Parts: sequence; structure tokens; C-alpha cells
Amino acid sequence: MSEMWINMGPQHPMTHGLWNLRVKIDGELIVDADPEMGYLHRGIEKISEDRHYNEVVTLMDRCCYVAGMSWEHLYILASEQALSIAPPERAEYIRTMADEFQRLGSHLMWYAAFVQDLGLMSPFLYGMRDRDLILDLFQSFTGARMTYEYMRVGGVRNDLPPGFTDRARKVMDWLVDRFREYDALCLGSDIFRKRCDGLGVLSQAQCVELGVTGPMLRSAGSSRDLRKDRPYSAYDRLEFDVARADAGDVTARYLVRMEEMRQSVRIVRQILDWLDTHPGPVMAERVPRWLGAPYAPIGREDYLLKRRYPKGVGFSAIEEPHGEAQAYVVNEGGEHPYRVKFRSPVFANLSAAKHYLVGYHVADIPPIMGSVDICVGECDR
Amino acid sequence: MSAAAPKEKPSTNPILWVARPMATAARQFAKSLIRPSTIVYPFERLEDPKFREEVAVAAGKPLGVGAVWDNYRGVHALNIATCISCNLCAFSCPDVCIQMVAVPDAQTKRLKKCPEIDYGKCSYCGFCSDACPEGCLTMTTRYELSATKRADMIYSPEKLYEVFQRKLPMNPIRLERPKNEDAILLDAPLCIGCNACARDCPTQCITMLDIPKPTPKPGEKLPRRIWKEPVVNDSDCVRCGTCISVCPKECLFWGTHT
Amino acid sequence: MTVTLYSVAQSIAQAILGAIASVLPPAGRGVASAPVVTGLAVLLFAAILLVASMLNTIVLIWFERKLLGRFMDRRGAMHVGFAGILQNFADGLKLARKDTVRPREADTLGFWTGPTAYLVTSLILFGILPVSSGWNSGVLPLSLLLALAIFSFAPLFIFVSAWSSNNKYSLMGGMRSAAQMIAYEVPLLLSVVAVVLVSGSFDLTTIVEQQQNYWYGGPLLLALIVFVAAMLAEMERIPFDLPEAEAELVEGWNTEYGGMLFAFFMLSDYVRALVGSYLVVLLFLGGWTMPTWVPSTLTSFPLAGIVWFMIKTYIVFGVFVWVRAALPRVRTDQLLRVGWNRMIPLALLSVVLAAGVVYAKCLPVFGCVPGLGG
Amino acid sequence: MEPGEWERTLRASLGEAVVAVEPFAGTRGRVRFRAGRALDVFRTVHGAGFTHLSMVGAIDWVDHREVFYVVWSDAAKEYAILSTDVPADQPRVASATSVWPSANWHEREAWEMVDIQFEGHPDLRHLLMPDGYAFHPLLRSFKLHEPEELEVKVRHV
Repeated sequence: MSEMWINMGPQHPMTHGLWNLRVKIDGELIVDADPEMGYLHRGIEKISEDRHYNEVVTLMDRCCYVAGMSWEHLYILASEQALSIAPPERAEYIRTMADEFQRLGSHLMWYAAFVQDLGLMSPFLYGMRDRDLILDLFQSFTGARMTYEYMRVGGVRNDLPPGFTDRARKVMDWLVDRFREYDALCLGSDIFRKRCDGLGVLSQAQCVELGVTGPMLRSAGSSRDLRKDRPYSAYDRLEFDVARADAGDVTARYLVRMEEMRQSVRIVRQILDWLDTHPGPVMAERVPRWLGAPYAPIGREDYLLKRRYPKGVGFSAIEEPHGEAQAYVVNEGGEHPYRVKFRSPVFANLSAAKHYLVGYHVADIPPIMGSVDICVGECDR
Repeated sequence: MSAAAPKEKPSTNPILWVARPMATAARQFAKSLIRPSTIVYPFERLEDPKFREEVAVAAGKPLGVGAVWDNYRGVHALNIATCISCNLCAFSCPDVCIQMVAVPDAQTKRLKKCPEIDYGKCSYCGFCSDACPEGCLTMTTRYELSATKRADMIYSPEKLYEVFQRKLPMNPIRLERPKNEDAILLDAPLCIGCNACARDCPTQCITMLDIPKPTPKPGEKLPRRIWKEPVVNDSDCVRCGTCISVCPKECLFWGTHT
Repeated sequence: MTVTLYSVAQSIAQAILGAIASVLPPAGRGVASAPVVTGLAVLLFAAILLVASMLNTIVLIWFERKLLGRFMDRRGAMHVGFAGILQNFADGLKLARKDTVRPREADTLGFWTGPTAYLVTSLILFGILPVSSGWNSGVLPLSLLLALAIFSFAPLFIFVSAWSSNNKYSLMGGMRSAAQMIAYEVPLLLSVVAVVLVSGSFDLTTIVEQQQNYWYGGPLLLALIVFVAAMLAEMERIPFDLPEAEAELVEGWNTEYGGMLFAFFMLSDYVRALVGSYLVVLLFLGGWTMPTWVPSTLTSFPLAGIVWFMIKTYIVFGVFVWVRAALPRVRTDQLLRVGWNRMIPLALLSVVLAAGVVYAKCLPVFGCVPGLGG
Repeated sequence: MEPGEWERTLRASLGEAVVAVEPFAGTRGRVRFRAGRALDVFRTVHGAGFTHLSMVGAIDWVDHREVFYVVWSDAAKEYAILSTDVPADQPRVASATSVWPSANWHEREAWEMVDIQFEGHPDLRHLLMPDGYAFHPLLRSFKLHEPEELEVKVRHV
């Protein structure tokens, strides 16, 4: 067989979303790769320019369907900096907890999708089953399972319902037991090890050069984790370790994500203990009128502009489940953000696709791309 | 703090090639023989608290443990009787799916404006029920709203009132009003005393007070106006901005009392 | 005289034709003559065999769905019929109603004949494999060879349909399928050679009857393992389902097929899975016979042979499902390396072991048996 | 490192290429530099330990456009923001891909969204928008809810 291009996508079981991986293959060997993006581009950055600060939060949930809460957190942190508002401490803890729930949910979803790419169907369902428990928890304090709309500039929408912490503890206990099962199904399987060891290797230097972040970077030996290196919200008050591995291959990414989930459970347990003993407000006291309650006359927005609010620029970076996400919010004194710019970790991780795909086989594409953990929603925005 | 790397040789190395996963699958098989985790949806519903307890006990898994269904943001319920037609829900909707339409009030038989929601556009963010000052537009646990026609996705106020009458669990979350909320301020020299704001105020918190008619200086012409000025009762005001929208002279604006 | 499927068919044909002849005028009495009866009996025999086998296959699919469901902490089909047993009929009906879309550039002849021939060759196997003594098309001295020969038609038809789909994924799937099946034919046949050496016959009925007191699965454990592994590859089931590895190749060689043609492929896959389980039971697990220490009440009721045979078959298939639930898919190069570098030496070793067993005229655990080695 | 101190350090090697280093909460500072000497600035900042380029974005200020780069230093565990203004009629700046290869896709996005010409970019083609898309959606002149004429060229492989 001579060389040929094949389009893996936009509709393809491997893609987990709407994108197109064009690979040039020679027999079963990959000789070139060119990811094509944009099938899910919804112009969130543009729409944000026409929305109030809190209304952008609804877009953030749809930005990434597995890590909506992390994106809310990211955006809210940047907006708060741009608007010079500080949230109360309890809100910070709740946000951190929500963030870690989201990391658990996202990693469980990743686990499910990743093993399914390898042809393992039952762990897929185990992962989805356990993710559902996380969604239940989300539902109990945000009121929705995937599109939370929970964080607000200056705090969070509402406090936790009574009895929440006990429920969450139960789920955490259950999850910790499940992680052992997951490892037995994957690491304990010779076929899994044979398929994943030494696959999709990216060295630390390559990662830094190509802008690859998150579990992919940490699996290559780096210990960079914004939660440690540049603590935001309540992370500086919590104890946890940074998950790290050295091999830089698919198995190493698996190990890093599994370890991150264990650390997330550890963090959540600490936060739950803290939340039990520290009641308080969850919304900042002094927020501009059009932020405290999410309303403003839509038809004639210029009324608000009779008074300009203080200008500011906000920049935030958080360790999202997929990697480092950043937001840049420009506040020009209006009730809408002037410009919102997001940096999606998946965007950068995917742009390096050629470097971790070339030289492997067609059958290796699903595990490699699975280990990258792609969420096209946040990549295209 | 030192970063604890996952062990390079984890304890879960393969035994007999595939013995571990086979054993795990067999264990899971034995467990799910009693009761699998799936909820047989139309027949079993997690929003039923009794079922939640039963299933958690029967399956030995925290199925639905986290779910508090009262908080759920589902289809809205509208109490037409207490709606004050303040437009806040329509204003706050990020998807512009709420329209205010005129419906007869159940008691007074007079027409009043109430929200009509297009669920084809709604994103269930809950901003409208958060904004509702009277708590008459709330979200319920109802989530089944499939329809065969697009027109059926538009819920008229009457239909939302039907949902209200079903007495479903309502979302109990009410946001506190921010303490430093902006108030309606008056740019006095622009006002012509036309009474439009007081007429349209949904809470009747604006009263038109007489102001003294100044004596014109020689050569100065007094503006043609009614010598009244609106005064807003801030504790009753729901900050809907209707007065600002109807003001013909754009003399009302948001601001803080200094 | 034992009841065989052919005798049942013959008596039914006799009864039908006799009834017809009794109402016809004397000139038409000839319809009940022996050649006509035989002809109708053969047709009836084929029809019964076909329908029963198809039903069996569909129940097998249901069995897999339910079993796999429990492995995955879910329920499987459950609404249509009792415990969802009719779900597959509903699915089949749905597929039958669907339009079959042929790609414009596809080769018409290959596109249509590929799946059809695949299904037909798979179904022929039911006529060869005995499910109980006498319950096959008749005494074929080389029935094992014939079955395996027809079993290995599949790569040809898979490749024909894959090639004529004119799709890159189909092509790659077809290539993989051909490579895999050819690679695993060899260990499959070699492990069968071990059985043939011990039993001294190519006739499946003889092989089964020789296992009355001991199953070949015991002394020929190595051959059994090789055979099951090679059979997994031949059936294209996880962990060896690379030709239709849906993660990278969409649906592999049947990517372009929809509607009834896809149903043909699906059905043939399960027919082959059933046939594979049959072969395991026939060659290694004693077929329809049960050991003599089993109480005779359990083995002497009518159709006991078929019942026991099916129980064994379904248990074997349950193991296949278990493997599917627990293991990921291997890679093409790994699969071929395992096939050529591990499976064939192991299969050869099993042949040597079988030769040793024959030479010693003794089975290590089960004791010496008269007539061993033919 | 304080922004003022960093400004002195940068100025020592870059001279007039650096306009100012403004304090920016949560980062080491925002370096405003002249677009004409962008590559020198990139090399110097990269040499100062900021080996990781996180984001390239552009803002349309109607009268001019701003391009900003977010870089991260593993050694200092700090972000820094580089920002430069380019005129709206001639939005040109040198591509950072030679210094930070990760800039590739970010610059493609900035080009198609805000119409910044990155000179020396290896592969400046559409990323999120279809090929042949004639607009730059994140310009302020591009209004939502307005009909647009869109010609999509489908690429066959």
C-alpha cells in the first residue's frame, strides 16, 4: 500500500467530539498528522462581548462539557480581578471543592473514554457510573447536572444544602475503592500494558516547547501544577501532592490522572471538614448592582452607561483537568466585558499532535489521543 | 512539599497476563447480579426519595446519594396571581427566551403581563427565577418536556401556571439582595413630571410629590412641565428598571445615594 | 433406534404426503412414493435445521447482551419480551426495514455478494456439525475437515466485501481480517490435529463418542487453550477484534454496510461464534455425551444430548463474553506476532504432547482406555 | 522580581524596544514593547527563563490593536504578559514561532479572529473558521446578528 491520507473525523469513534485528525499512513504506520479544528467553534469569545459578566457563566458551562465548573472558576477569577471584587472565604472553599469535583468527574470521563478506545467496554460503564455520582453531587448544590451556572462574580450562587458534606463523604469513600478496581482492569492487564507502554512519548523539553500542559506535562517528569506553583482560591490552605510520572507515555499519563483523582479525593475531604465548621456568607457584600442580581434592561443597555465603572484587566490561570487554562478579561467600564480571551489547554495539547503521533501505528491513535484527553468544546470555544 | 510520584512499579502489575482484570470483571458480575447500578428510568425515578433509599440499600452503592432534587432547575412554575409584571425575568434571560405576554389575571380578570418561556431556547440557568422579586417564577423538578412541534416548546403563562398547580418540589433557593444595590436616581432638571414612571411601576413604589414652582426670573422662561417629581421608596423597589425604560426624558438612572 | 433429525423430518414428510395422497384421486396417489417423501424430508430437514440454528443464534446474541450487561453493571435488553429475549427480533426487523445504501464508487457485485456469501457459508456449518448423535446431515467421514474448510472461507468474503466498499477503513479492516485469519488458521488446525491424533478420526460423531468417559480438554489442555485463543481470533471477538476495531477503523470492513447487509454480517459473526463454541464443545468437552458418573436420569430424558450440548455451548460462549468484558483489544502487530511466534509453537507442542499420549496409550489423569488411538 | 526592577533589566539589553513594564496582579508584570523589535523582546524574555508560551491573544481597540503574549517561567513559577500595540491599518508583528513553537496555533487563531499579520509564521491559514472565510469575527466592526456572506470551500482529500 502506498501512502495515503485518511480523515479520522469529524465523525469518527476515535475523536470524542467534533474534530478531524488527518493522518497520512504508510500501511499501518503514521507518517504525518494534521489536526483540523473548528467544527465546534461557537464564538464564545464574541458572544461574551454582548453579555453581562454573570451571563457569560452560562457560556462557560457549554465551553467544556466535562469541565464546566473549572471553566466557570477560571472566568470568574479573571472577572473578579478585572472588577476588583474579592469573594468571601467560604465561597473560595466551595469553589475549590467544586473544582476538585469537576476534576474527578472529568478524569472519570476520561478514564471511561480512554479504555473504551482500547476496546474495553466494561470499565467504560464503570467510569460513567461513578461519574454519575459526581454529577449527583453537583446537582444537589448547583441544581443541574452538567450546566451548572453556579459561580457568580463575587462568590457563588447559593450555599450547600444541609447534609451535603455527609453525602459527599460517602461518595468519596466509594470512589477510592473503585480506583483500585480501575487499576486492576488496566494496569493489571498484560494486554493493556503491552499496548500503552512506550506509546505517544513526549519528553519534558518537547512539552515545554510545544506548550503542552497538565497531566501530559506532568507525566513527562515535570512537577508543574498551578495549584501548587501559583495557588488560587483555597489551594494554598490545603494539603496535597502533585501527581507525577517520568516516562511520558500513555501509561504514565494514566498513572498521573489516577493519582490526581486520589489527590482530589484527599483535597475534597479536607474541604468538607473545613466547610462543616466554617459557616458564613458565600457572596461578597459589595458588588455592583448589575452583578449582585443578574438583571439589566436588555433593550436599552445604554442606561447603565450613564455611569462608567472602574476599568481593569483580569488574568487568571487555573489547573483545569486537561491542563492549564487561562482567561484574560478586559473591563472597559461597561456592563459587558470588552474582550474575553481564553486559553484552552486542549488547544495547545492538540496542536502538538504531530509530535506524539508520527512513528506509531494506526491502532495506536485511539489510545494516544485518548490519553491526551480531548474536549473539543473548550478547544474550539 | 515534595511531589510524590506514583510508584514506577505499581503493585497492580499483571499476574498471569490477564488474571487481574478477569477476576475484577467476575467480581463485578457477581455484585451486579443482585442489582445493577442502572436505574430503569421511566419506571424508577431518582427524584422519588423513597426509591433513592431503596436503591441505595439494595445495590449497596451510593446511587443517587448526592442528589438533592429540590434544588433541581427544571421547567418553571409561574404563579400568575402573585406576578407583578416587573419584566425582570425577561430582562435577566441571557438567551432572550422569555417574552412578556398579556394574560387575564385569575382574580381581577384584568390583563397583565406575564412571562412566556420558549424552552427551545432556554438554557435552564435560573437567572430568571433568581431575579424574580416576588418568588412567583420558580424552577421545579420537572425535566420531561419532549414535544413533537416547535410551537409546543413555547410555554404560555397559563401552561406555566398549570405546572405551578401540580405542586412539584420547587427550587427553594432565593438569592439575597446585595446590600449596596443601586437605586433609581433622578436627574431632576430633566424631569417633566409626566407620571409615566409612577403609572408603570409594578410595585407602586413611586409617588409623585409636588415640588414648588419656582418664580421665573425676569426674561427666563419656565420649562413647560408638571410640577411634580417622582420619589422612589427604595425598600419597596424591586429594581426592575421599568421606570427608566418608560421615562420619555431619560432622567432616571441607576446610582448610589451619596 | 435413536431419534435423529432426519427421521423426524422423514416421518413428518410421510405424514404430510400421506394426508395429501388420501384426499387425492387414485391417479395422484403417487405423491406419497418413496422418492417424493425423501425429497420433502430433505427439504424439511434443512428448514428445521436452519430455523432452529437461527433461533439459537439469536438467543445466543440475547445471552451475550444479558451477560455482558451484568459484567458491566447494567441490565442489557429487558423490555421486549421476557427479559428482552425478543429484542433481537425487533432489532432485526428494524434492520430489515432499513434502506441499504451503496456507495457510488462501490463495486456492485462484490458489495452485494460478499455479505450474502459470508452468511451462507457460515450457515452451511450448521448442517455439518452434529449437536447430538444423528442430528446432522448424515454420516460424513471427514466432517471435521469439511467444517474447518468452510469455516476458513470467511476471509475471502470479508475481503471481497471490504475491497468492493471502496472505503479506506474497509480496506484496512479487510486487510487486517485476512492477515489475522490466515495467521490463526495454522494454530487452529494444528490444535485440531492433536485431537485427531488422539481420536484417530476426522468424524465429529466418532470424536465425541470417544469422549464418553474422558474429555479431551483434560489431557489436551494446551491444545484447548490454543484452540480457544485461535478461535477468538477467527471469530473476531475482543481481544482480537482488530478488523472491526471501532476506535480507529469505525466499523472495519463493514463500515459502508447498513440495513439488512449489515444484519447479515452481524448475524454471521454470531453464527461463527456459535459454531466456534460448538467446535470447542465437540472437540474438547465431550459434545453431547456426559460422563457415566452423572446420574442416568439426567442424561436419558428425550433430547438430553441436545440439552447438554447447548448447556456446554453456552458456558463456553459465556467464557468468551467474560473475556470480552475484561480485556482490551490487542494491536495488529502484536496479534500477528503472538500468532506466528507463540501460537504455532504452542500448537506444535500440543501435537507432540498428543502424540505422546497416543504412544503411551494412556491418558495421564484419566487412566488407560481401550481402543485409544484408533 | 518587581516590575520596576525587571524594566531596568530588560531595558539594559533591549533599550528602547521596551516601552514600560506595568505592574499586573498575579504576574511579574506586563511588558509593553514596540512591535518593530518583537523578535528581540521574545528572545530576551525566553532567555530570561520564560520558556513556556501559554497564550497569544489580540484585542481590537478600534483605533489600534493590541497583541498580548502570556509566558511562564518554570524557574520563577511566575507568569509575565508581553503586550504590544499595532496600528489598525497595518497590523503586523513578527511571529513568535521561531522562539516558542507553541505560538503556532495561537497566532493562527489571533490572525483569523482579530486580523493580526504574523510575519514569518510558517503556516498562517484558517484554524477555527472555514477556509476562505472573509471576516475577522473578533473585530469590533463585526456585529453579531448581521447577515454575512459566507463562502465555504470544502477541501477534498
